[in-house]
Amino acid sequence: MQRIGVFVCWCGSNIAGTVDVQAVSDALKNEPGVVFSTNYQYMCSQAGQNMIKDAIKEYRLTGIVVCSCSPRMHEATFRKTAQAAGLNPYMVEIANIREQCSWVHKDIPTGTEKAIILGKAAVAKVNLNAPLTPGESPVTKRALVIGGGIAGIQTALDIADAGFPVDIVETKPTIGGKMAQLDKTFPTLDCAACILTPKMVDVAQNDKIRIFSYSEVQEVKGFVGNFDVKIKKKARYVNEDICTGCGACTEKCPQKNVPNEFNLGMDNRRAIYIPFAQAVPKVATIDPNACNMLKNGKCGVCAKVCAAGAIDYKQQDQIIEEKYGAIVVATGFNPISMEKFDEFAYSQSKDVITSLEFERLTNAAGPTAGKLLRPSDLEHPHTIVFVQCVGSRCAACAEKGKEYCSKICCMYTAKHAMLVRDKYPDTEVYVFYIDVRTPGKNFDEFYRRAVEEYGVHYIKGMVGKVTPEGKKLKVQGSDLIMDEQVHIDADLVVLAAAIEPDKSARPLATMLTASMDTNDFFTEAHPKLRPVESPTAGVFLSGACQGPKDIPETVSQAGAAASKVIGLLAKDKLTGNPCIASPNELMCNGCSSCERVCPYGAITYVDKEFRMPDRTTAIRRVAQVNPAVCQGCGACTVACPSGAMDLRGFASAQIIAEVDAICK
Amino acid sequence: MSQQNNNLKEELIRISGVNPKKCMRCGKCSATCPAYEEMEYHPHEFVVMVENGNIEPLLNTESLYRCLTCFACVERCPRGVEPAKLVEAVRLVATRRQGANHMKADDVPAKLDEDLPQQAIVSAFRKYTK
Amino acid sequence: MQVNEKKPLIVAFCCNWCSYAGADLAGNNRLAYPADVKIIRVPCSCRVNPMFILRAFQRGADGVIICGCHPGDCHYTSGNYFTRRRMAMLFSMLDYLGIEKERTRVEWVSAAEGAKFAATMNDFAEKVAALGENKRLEDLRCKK
Amino acid sequence: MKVSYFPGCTLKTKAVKLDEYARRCAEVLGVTLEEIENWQCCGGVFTTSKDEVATKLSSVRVLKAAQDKEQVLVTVCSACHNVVKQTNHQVQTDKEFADKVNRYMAAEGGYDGTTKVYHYLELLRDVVGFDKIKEKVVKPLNGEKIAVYYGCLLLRPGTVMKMDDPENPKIIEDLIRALGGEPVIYNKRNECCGGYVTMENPAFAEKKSQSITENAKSFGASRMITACPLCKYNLEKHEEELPVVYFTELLAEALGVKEDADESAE
Repeated sequence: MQRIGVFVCWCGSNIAGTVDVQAVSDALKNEPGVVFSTNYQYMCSQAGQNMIKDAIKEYRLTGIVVCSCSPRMHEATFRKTAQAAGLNPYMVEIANIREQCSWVHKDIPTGTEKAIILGKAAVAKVNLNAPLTPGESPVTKRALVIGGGIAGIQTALDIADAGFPVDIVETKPTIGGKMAQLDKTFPTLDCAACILTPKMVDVAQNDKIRIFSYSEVQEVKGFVGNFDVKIKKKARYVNEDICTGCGACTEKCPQKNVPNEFNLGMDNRRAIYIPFAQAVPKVATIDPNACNMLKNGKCGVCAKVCAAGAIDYKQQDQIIEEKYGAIVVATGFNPISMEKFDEFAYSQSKDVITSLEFERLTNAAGPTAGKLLRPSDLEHPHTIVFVQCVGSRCAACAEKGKEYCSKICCMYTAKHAMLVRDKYPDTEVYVFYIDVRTPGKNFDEFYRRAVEEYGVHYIKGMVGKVTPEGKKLKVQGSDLIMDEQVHIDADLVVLAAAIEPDKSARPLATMLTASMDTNDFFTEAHPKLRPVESPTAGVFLSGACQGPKDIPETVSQAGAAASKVIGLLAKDKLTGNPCIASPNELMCNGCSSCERVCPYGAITYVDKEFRMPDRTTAIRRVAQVNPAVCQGCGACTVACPSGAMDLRGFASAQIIAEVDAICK
Repeated sequence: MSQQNNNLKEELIRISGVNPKKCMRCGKCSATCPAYEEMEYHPHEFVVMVENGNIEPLLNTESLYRCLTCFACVERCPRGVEPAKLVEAVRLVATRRQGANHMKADDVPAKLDEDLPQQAIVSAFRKYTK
Repeated sequence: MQVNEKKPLIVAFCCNWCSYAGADLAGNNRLAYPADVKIIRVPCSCRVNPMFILRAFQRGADGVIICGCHPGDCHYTSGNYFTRRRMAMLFSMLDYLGIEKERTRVEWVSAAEGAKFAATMNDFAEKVAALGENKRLEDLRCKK
Repeated sequence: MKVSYFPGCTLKTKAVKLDEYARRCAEVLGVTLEEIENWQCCGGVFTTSKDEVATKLSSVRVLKAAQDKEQVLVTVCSACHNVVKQTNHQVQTDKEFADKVNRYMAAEGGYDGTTKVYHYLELLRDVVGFDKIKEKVVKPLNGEKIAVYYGCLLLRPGTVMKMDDPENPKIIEDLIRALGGEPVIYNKRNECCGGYVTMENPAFAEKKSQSITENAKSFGASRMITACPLCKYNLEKHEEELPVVYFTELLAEALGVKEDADESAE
């Protein structure tokens, strides 16, 4: 028989406001096995925990029930408390009388009645608890960073700095990501390339970091500390080790009309290309969809001009298999397609562009060499209209766009407007805004400068229609302050398109069994207290894959993710979850039902010798669970036809005891 | 808000199916409205004024008969508020009040020309009268 | 005889990763649902053995609901698919035995769907209450 | 293929040609338009209010007639199409409305919202197919620059009409390409022409219509086509350079049946 202690928490008035805590602790006193029952204002406080520890010793408790907030909140806390008093931590059960009782029910009799029942269920369960000891597994001291933008770069550099090897997997031919495409950065206006490219060089030169560019993660198996990952290195038809990045091939390639994705299709590149001058690795890549040699065997110019002999038309995709202890997701974002917002005439006029395209138009390395020229006729625009919140903050019922605020648009639009007025004071700049959101250090000051010093016209309202006519874009919008409809003949319209997670994120989340929200942003383990960890152990989040972020925020999250990875890799062994499946070998008939449903391949079979009742021995095939691989879902326990498989910590008998207690 | 205004507001919300609280005050409805200049109260004001229960001015404004029901505001509203349906509801409440028909059959002949399609007449009647 | 005004008794099995967290979120947002609903935490909806459900009905439950992660979002990759198939079979058998389909349900509630959790429980409790007390599977041997 | 056909009142009077060309072309394309018997006017505009029932009954009767014949319902006039499709949608989605309607319709048997409503253009695209039309063209338009005017009724509300992308539609453009013409893409093609407000305020409708034709002309359009009699009226009333015709006329022209139709119409 267990000796159980019950501890009912008031949580200030959070619980005590709706639940008569004294009545609960009194009622539970009479439950089977309970030898001690009390209540206290804050069980999770030092004093509350000491109260538990003292009771364990004084009453020689073998199990405890804490009636408090959700176990997702403080189960770990109370397990540690029990352990400190010499009790096995898995002899602790929590009755959730806050989130699932006091906070959702209004009157005291109802709340109290339910709290008592939940307490009884927990007591019934603890009566059947057994001490559990977690297993241990080794940690592979290598990290994988998926995505080579500023988030991935910073995370990799920080992990490597602590002495652990890191691999970066990037789908594009170069690392650098979106930041490499930007011109200046807010609110300081330092140039993006000037602060990013030295970091890219650091990555290239760091002997702890390997870059798999033009590569994709294909398969992830295993678990925290022990991931087995397959990386597909796509054929770039250039030997990376030999290519010097001289660029001779990219000048001589006769295929000149391939839209240049780095400049968002606003100019062309060759079939063999280096995305931009500071690319890392600085090696050429052949685009197989554009190269005549690869398509029909007719050309071969690049091989002829390559002094190093790096061109290899026969190169094949390569699969790299590697073990990692931790994985960081840094897959970043993209602007959404403007297809469904054609009231702004994006598909009808070259002079209606997105903000990212505007970045390229003002970038010295962009298609216009940094001169602000409108794409249709390369003339200098004299009137520019910026439209904010295009596709952001849309209700789901509007069936297009995103519900969330994209967060970065207010600031980059202020930046764009300011830069235009600074370089071209003859240009009138209008910004249509719904709200200007500038919560950040020096952000509002920056926006005010755009208005007050640079004379940008901010109009509170939205644009309803953009009509290309002649050489002009007729912009029709509303000015809510003046209560009038405004009509502006613009030369260039810039849309602050909402941002969304990269398309690769969803399949990756499935591979990692990491959860995502409805917008395909990765979910953090806790929105406030564990913002850089995924709920899946060993998977960490860096940058905009978790939600819209600007550069400073991304870099700080990247560093935080790195420190979590370092904390993990610094351990030699990890203690596992002891709540895993365990077969009763005497009942197992070796049918393989459990093996077939196990998503982790944790179940294997062995032939074992058993003594039979008549004292003969028999060899029987029985299931075995690998404790390092089993994650404790319990699928096998239900699949088992003989009832041999059970789940520790959530045993059938325990759950039935709970059912019985609830249905009394 | 007075009881009478509140009742009116409830009625408008019920017959239009529009929830004015969904509006985020971006003004895109009024930005896209082709009849903006003809109107005293504009689509976004209809939404805000109904939400505030300030409905009497709307019932008496000519703006009710300037809305083209072209659904541009409905299509482009980022929050799915559907202002045109609210304008229609106000118009109905106004025309359902006795003697509030905006157009009378006797007025029609003066407005006709030989090419005017029937569609215009029946549409106008449906919109302006009860 | 006394008129029995017994409140309906509903057992909700919630997976630890999505639905239990969804229930917590409903609590965080103070979204009320009837106290008739009592939640049992399981690691995954696929841990729910049909035996548990039968037991609940034997013991006088009026409704049983199983909540798990949305298909494709299972923390254990595929557990909720097992749940869906197992429960489809079990519920049709229970229906055959006279436990109406409205008394059993599988619902997907993510950790972010506190509002959905509360709405689901309100709706389920209402439907179960409308059916009245469930006596069909009560095993007198299980009762004291 | 046989379909139920609802011409609507304007097509019987001021817009006879829209109707006549549509029938001729359908014949060439192997579709029989069976006119619904005893149809009534749709009312010209859809009343969005949830509590308006009686004004929508004529549309429900048309839908019911098509359902009884187990045919899809085809309309040509933009306004009729908008009213009938929105009414159908309300029957499908608003249970209270459907109940009320069916109480009115009790004598005729109820209507459950299952009739499929096609605009003539959708019939051309989804049933006949633009490829097949292309094969049947005898007098191609020889690259003539044609401005398509959608107006508001064909496309909006997009969630109900579901004919095409309401902001960047392609259906009539694709038809023009099939007929050998060159569509003019201009952004005012889905802006309102002024509609029925032309009765009260013709100056306003003129202004709206002119901004549309000016926008189309700035891209070099030589003709403008539309599916709506009221749009046609508004657009051409003060327009001297740009002829406005029904899309069915253009189709009849390319299919070589225009003259026949002209004769019979007179």
